Amino acid sequence: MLTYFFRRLLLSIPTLLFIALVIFLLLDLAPGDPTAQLPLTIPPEVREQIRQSLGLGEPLPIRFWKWLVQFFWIEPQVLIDSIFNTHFSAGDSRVLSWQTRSPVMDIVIQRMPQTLWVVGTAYLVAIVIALPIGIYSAYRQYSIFDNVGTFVSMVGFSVPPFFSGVLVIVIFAVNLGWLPSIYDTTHKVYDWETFMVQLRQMIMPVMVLALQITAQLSRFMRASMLDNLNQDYVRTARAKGLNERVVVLVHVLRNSMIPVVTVIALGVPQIFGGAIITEQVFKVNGIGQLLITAIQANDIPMVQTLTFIFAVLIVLFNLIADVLYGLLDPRIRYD
Amino acid sequence: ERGEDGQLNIIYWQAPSTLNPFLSGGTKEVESSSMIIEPLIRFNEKGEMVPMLIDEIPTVENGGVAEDLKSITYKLSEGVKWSDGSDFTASDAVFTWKYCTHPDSGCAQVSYFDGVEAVEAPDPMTVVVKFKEPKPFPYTAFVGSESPIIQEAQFKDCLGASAPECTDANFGPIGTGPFVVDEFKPNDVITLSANENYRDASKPAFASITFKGGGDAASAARSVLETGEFDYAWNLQLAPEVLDKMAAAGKGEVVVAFATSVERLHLNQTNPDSALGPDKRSVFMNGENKHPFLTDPMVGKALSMAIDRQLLVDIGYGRAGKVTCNVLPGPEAYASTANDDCMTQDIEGAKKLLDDAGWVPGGDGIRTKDGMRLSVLYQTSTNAVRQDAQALIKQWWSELGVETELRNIDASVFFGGDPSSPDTFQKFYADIEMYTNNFSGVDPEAYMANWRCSDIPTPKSQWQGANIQRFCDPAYDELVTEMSRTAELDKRADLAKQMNDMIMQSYSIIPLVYRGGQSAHANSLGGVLMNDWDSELWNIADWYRIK
Amino acid sequence: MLDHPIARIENLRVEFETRGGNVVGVEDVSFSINPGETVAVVGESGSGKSVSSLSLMRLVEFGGGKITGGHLLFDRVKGGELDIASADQDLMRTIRGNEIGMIFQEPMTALNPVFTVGRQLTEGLRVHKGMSKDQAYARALELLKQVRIPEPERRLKQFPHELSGGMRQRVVIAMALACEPRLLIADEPTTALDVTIQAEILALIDRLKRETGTAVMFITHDMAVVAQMADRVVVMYRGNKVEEGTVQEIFDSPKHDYTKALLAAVPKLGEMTGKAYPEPMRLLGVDADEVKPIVGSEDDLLVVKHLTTRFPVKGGFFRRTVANVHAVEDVSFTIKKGQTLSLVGESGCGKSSAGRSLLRLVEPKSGHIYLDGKDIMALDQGGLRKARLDMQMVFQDPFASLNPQMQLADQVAEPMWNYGTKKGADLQKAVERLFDRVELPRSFLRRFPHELSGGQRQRVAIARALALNPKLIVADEAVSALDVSVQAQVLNLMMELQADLGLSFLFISHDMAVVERVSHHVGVMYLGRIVEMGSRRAVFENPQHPYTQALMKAVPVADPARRKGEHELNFKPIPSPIHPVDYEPAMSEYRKVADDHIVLTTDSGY
Amino acid sequence: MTEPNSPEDQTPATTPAAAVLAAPVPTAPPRSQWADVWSQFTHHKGAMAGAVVFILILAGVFLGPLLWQIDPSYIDIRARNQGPSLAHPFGTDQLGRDMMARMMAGGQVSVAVGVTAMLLALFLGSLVGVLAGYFRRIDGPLMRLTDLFLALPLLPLLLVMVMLFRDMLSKNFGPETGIFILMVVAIGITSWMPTARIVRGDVLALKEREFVLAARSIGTTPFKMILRHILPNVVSPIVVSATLGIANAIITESALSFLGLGFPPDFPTWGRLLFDAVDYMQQNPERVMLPGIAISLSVLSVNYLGDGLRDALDPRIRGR
Ligand SMILES: Nc1ncnc2c1ncn2[C@@H]1O[C@H](COP(=O)(O)OP(=O)(O)OP(=O)(O)O)[C@@H](O)[C@H]1O
Ligand SMILES: Nc1ncnc2c1ncn2[C@@H]1O[C@H](COP(=O)(O)OP(=O)(O)OP(=O)(O)O)[C@@H](O)[C@H]1O
Ligand SMILES: [Mg+2]
Ligand SMILES: [Mg+2]
Repeated sequence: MLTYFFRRLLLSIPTLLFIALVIFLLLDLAPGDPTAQLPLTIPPEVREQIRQSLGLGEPLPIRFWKWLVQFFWIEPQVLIDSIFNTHFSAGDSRVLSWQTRSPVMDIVIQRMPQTLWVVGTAYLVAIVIALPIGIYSAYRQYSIFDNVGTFVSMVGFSVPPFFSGVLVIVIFAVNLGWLPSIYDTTHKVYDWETFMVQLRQMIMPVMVLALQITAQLSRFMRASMLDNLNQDYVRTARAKGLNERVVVLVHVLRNSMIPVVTVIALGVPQIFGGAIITEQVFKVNGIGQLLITAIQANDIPMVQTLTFIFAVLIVLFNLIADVLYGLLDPRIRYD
Repeated sequence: ERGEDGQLNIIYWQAPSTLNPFLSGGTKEVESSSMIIEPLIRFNEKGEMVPMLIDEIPTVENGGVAEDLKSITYKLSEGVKWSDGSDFTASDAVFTWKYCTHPDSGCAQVSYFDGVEAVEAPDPMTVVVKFKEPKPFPYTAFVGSESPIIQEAQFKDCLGASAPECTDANFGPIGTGPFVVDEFKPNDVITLSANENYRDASKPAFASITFKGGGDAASAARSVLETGEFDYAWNLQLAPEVLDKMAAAGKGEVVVAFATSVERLHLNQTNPDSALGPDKRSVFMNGENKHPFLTDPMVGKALSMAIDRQLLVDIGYGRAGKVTCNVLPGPEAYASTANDDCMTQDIEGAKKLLDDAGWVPGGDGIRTKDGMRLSVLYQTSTNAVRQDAQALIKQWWSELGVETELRNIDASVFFGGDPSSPDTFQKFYADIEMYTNNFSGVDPEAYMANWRCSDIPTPKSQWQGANIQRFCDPAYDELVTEMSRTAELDKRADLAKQMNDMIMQSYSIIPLVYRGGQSAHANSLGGVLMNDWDSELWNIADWYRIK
Repeated sequence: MLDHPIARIENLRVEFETRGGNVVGVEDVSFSINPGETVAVVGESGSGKSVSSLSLMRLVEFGGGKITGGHLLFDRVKGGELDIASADQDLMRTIRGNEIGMIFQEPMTALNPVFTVGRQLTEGLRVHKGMSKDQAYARALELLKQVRIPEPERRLKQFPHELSGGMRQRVVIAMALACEPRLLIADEPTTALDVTIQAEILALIDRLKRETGTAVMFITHDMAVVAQMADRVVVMYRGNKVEEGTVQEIFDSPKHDYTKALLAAVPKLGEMTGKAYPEPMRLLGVDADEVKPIVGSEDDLLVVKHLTTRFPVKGGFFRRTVANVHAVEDVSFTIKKGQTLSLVGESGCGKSSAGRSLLRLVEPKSGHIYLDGKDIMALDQGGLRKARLDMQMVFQDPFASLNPQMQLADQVAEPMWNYGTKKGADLQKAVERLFDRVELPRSFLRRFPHELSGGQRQRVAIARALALNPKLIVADEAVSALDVSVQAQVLNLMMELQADLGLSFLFISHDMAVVERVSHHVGVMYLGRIVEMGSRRAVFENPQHPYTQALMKAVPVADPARRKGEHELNFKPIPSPIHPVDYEPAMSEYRKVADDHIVLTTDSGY
Repeated sequence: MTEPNSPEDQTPATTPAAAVLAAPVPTAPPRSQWADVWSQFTHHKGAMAGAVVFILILAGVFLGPLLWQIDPSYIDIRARNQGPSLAHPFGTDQLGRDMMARMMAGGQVSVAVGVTAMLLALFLGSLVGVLAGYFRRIDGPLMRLTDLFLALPLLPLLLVMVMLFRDMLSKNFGPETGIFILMVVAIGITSWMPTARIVRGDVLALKEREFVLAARSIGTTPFKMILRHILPNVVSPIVVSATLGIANAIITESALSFLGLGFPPDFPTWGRLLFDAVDYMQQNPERVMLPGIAISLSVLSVNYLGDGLRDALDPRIRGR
């Protein structure tokens, strides 16, 4: 198992390097210009100077190499420095955002909490809701519950967040005035009251996001349960005289969870990736919003770093999902 | 009393990415930093100069500006302190000049130091700006919120290439303004609190500010006008009826201010035919390679007459727009009235004009002359209001017998200066393009100089140059030179009007809408003086809560 | 023996609701089971055996079935008789696994893959007997010992996939016996197992029955197993009971036509004793006046020398080959024109690999294959494709070996398309004639495989193999998945084709009785090697190698008079065929017993 | 033994076996698996409802303009921002364009993008899936390619494609078709990966089935093998991906429009109409609701369709 893990880890390095290169080339090919957002009153010579100061004058391979060094060599040092108070990275230049001229990683770290709060909570809420729905729908296939559950999850699937998000804002924030329409990222929770404030501002984005995730997960859970409910071992368990609850919730569920857990693991990068549209709609300035503003501003180092981090997470969680699969299913052995 | 009004909430739906306006020249960065760092002179809501860190505005009359127009001397006010408590001195201004003009810094505001030979501090309270050439309008360096002064002590290690590395300073500049930064989250939120060392002990009235970014104009407007979560929302480019409806909730009011922005059409004076190849397409070649019909002022005039500008305003801009027939609409003294007959739409007149000029409708209703069809490619950046305007104008022109193909290009490409992209506005691979331009400050000299022959973008100049429509008239160039030598304001105004009219009558530019800034504030917020000449937050020190 | 039956099934009727209307799974079945008695329920696939047994457990409902008529009277320990057909599920739960135990057909899937054996064994005990965890584990250990699993302590901690099929089936049996049920239902408990393991399991059930006095309802379609196990026999046919009686009665004087036909179709080991050549079976109702032996010719068609096939096992950090599966190891044989060579042996001994190696469907590592003098091993891909014109295969699973999405005519025509041997109307005719040849109605031409029964599908597969007019057909377990009666028909068809067309067969099977019926020559394989080979008569009547002898002993005989006891069984677990890369096995050396009878003298691993 | 005759020259030698043992001969006319699938499908209420709704939407969008002949781009400036009325059943937009006509025009684009992008994604996914599953040698590289695409950000990719190809496309196909092709290609090539993975998995499993081995032994070439044996047997996951793909593409297109990266504002699609209407949510709620509901309803109906197909195509479920 460990060998398998490390072998996959090692194999993913060239993949990731290649991904980094492709993203880099893509972004470089992309039209647009970091100075496009500046007012037209700034004259072209100045724009050219700004471009030079951003390092755009250098040839492509050098820029890529620089980025690689900064990302893989300097940033980890900065991390170590900040943890152990050492000074490895002193004087080295880090990956700087073109928009803010500050280290990209600092901003990413700054954005993490709200994204994790909102998207992470939505994910947890979705899991908590979706699994029981999926289990019961499968157990009572084609019952009213199943049909209603299917319908609701299909609707959740079908309503794009930019529609449902705006809709709930108009209903709950504007017309009813119950909930804030704008998420306050500076809010800090230290007592019950502030917690309630946090809760109130999280309700809508979490609701909108969770609806979508719930829809997907419960479909998955249901399908997986259905697969297993027809297996022979279920009949064996029943023949032993086990309680129906034990049969379903122990024997069937344990097997059905294997693929579902991996699906959940595969979804985790999304949490870190943020939810571009939902964040936009509710002004939760998290990672998703960071990416979209960076794209709009042609902030290539930011986009490059963010997309690459997503790529790393995706590759990593793919691996984790595989390992989880192996851990959960004793039949699978990686060696 | 300072701080007595508590908390102020401002929403800028495009969030500032830094608080150092020299590193990012965007409006949002300039405006947010204007609460913290200040120039010597600001413009008020009427476009008049207001002394900030000086007591009196230097002029030739009071001796502040040298007779030869080659230097200007500012006397700093007594007792101005940085927010860290240290004294504000002339050497800070000198340092600011060095900081921004350092060749490696990529300073976005370096054009404010154009023609500046040196900035000197003969004593701690005196700043002298020396020009290489006589400068009839010397109020550029340290004037307006785009040219503020930063603290030498804080930025002294941040010169040149190391400027971006001073993140702490860029995100929390020490200033002389009414507020200081507590926390800055780029592209997200800024929290500020009242500057303890602000020169006016009774200001600001607010103890703290949350300056939120993100979302879109509609939700920003909603948060002020409907839900009342915020006190002030910036740049509400929304359809007028949407904004009216929100304002009807009665929680706040919409304010507008005008300066120099004009939404206009540029009519390509060179031939953009794609068959020509990169060396000739849209390239000005001294009168060769002319556009087949747009160089004919009659065609341009007809196109202009067919447009109902008021409707464009009503649909796309509402209060934030006015009909204009000038490319130079303000300050008032500079605005010409010679072209005002464009204000009303006259399709019949336009048809007649074209008939007279020999453009006759063909079988498909499109006018032709000498086998040439009046068919144009009309491009602009991608933006809902612009596409609406495009659709309307297309319909009017089709009534005229002009065939119009519409195209819109992503703003970051259209306004981005990538010389390899075929879609930039400078390359102008189209017949007509539409966008807004303006100039900062109140002096139009540099702006009017844009339409010199030498400013035409060409492949040789990497397509740089502001004479987008490729207008070229030696007589115009002479006027430009004359203005650069004229100091008297009335004369300057006359020259500017002349130049404006020349361009208008060439119909190489068709102005459409005089655009203003549009913001909203809560009814409980007092002291807001909407200003488009400077930062909207220029007088935030005077804002207060209405009780 | 008490004469009060433990369970009585009266006029049971079970229906399934399906889209196409109600399907009757069991129409009308009545029989009873007495304490300490083994009642065998026999019948073809789909005759309702499983449905009857599941009804007794009231498990049919979970499969969508419904008991729509009749009674299932069960004599409880306390509380007298209970009609299971109308009991509620809560009550049933106290009976299932406690008073009635059940063993299922598929040991591979009957156990939950994610729980340890120990956990699954103790579950029932804790529910029904209220034992603590430790007590239950102690009892589980005892049970495993009772079913004679080696190293029972270790097994408790293992997962099902870590056990072999035979061991798994033992676990299932232990599970069924855990609460000492009064009735044990065994639904085809040995069908999926090798003969040797089957023999052990059968002996085990028999012993347990004798030791505990449990009544057993034994479901099977294998008459030989019935003969070994049953006291009484119930014969089912399409949802009905057609006959009931003691074993002797059924085997000696079957009354119902179906029973007679069934018995006639069962090949019995030893039937061919004394005959030199194979001959078709005498099937009931088929008016075959004379069965002609199939002689074949003495010319060599296929000569195989020192064939070795290995599969690499990848592992380690760089996924290099760390070991090899020695699937076929130094195998040599010859097949004569118009004759059949059979390969027999237990699962995993390399029979299929050998068959596939001949066509180079798996690439042999070394050796020589000459087909009609042509060196197959020396051919390139193009040549190989041509050579396959002369060699075809028929596979074990008729459900898997036909493309479910293609019409039968197309599947039979496909080889002719591929080689362009026939075109247009000719092709059409050829396909029709092939259908006639394998006795399929022409109305089947446009049908799809799922509309056919297993036997019919196997005929299609044979027709496809015949399409190219090959000289050799490799029949890999071609009849193993079929019901006895169907199996007999297909076997006869194959023999008939051989007689008519002079085909040669490489017949791969693990069923000794079938092999005895069809072969001219027999090779017994063990661990990749042929341990004994010779004419069928020589090998069957005079087995020399200890493995062959053990194999012969394990085969149940469809004759209640010749039951075997547990003491006769003595099998060693099969060693692993996986060896490190540098392992070089010794060459096989044979001793000549008779003219065409050789026995391996070097180490076979047995 | 005499020289063997050709097998098909022989007539059956014996009469069929005993009547009792004869396997039941199917009497119903031959049915392909697809006939079964169809009949199962028609029994799935949700799927049928989905199909009906989707067909209605298609009809409304593609045939509706024949009945409702207002030009979607005709500006009637006096009739701005009107609510539903007889003249404009869905109201008008801020320029007085008829919303009903725009909904139809927008629907045509959205559905067309959905279907074509799905077809492209399906083609790519199936191609990569089948090749990776069938040819072991290219499995690794192709799966890495799939990972690569999974990890690629859609938005920058889209921008690049716009720049690189728009001029060429609009020259060859006209500006509207050009951007259409671009969107379709962009959505298509960023959404084929799940299909590829599923198909690959199924192909790997299929390869182990005996009929593939059988086909090999009767000389079927790899190309024919894929065409005749592999593809028809992976059709069911492909069909299911197809329905999900349509839904996914419609949503992606509207999301891109919502982020301002999709079709330009003068080109009505449902996503675009929705995006433009969000600002008018309170004044003219129908302007938001209509495209929103149209998107949701199409996606919903297609999803139900897919659900029904999945059930119909799954032989284990089909029996019931
Ligand atoms: N879940 C079900 N749904 C519909 N029909 C069923 C179901 N289970 C069994 N049947 C039908 O009931 C009949 C009896 O099936 P059963 O499983 O009892 O046969 P069997 O004798 O056990 O066969 P085998 O030897 O193959 O196990 C068959 O015709 C079968 O089609
Ligand atoms: N493709 C393969 N890769 C690796 N090992 C294989 C492969 N095919 C077969 N083997 C191994 O080779 C050995 C012989 O297998 P083979 O299928 O030939 O046995 P068999 O006698 O046909 O068994 P059965 O009666 O179960 O069909 C077994 O140990 C098997 O696990
Ligand atoms: Mg059965
Ligand atoms: Mg085999």
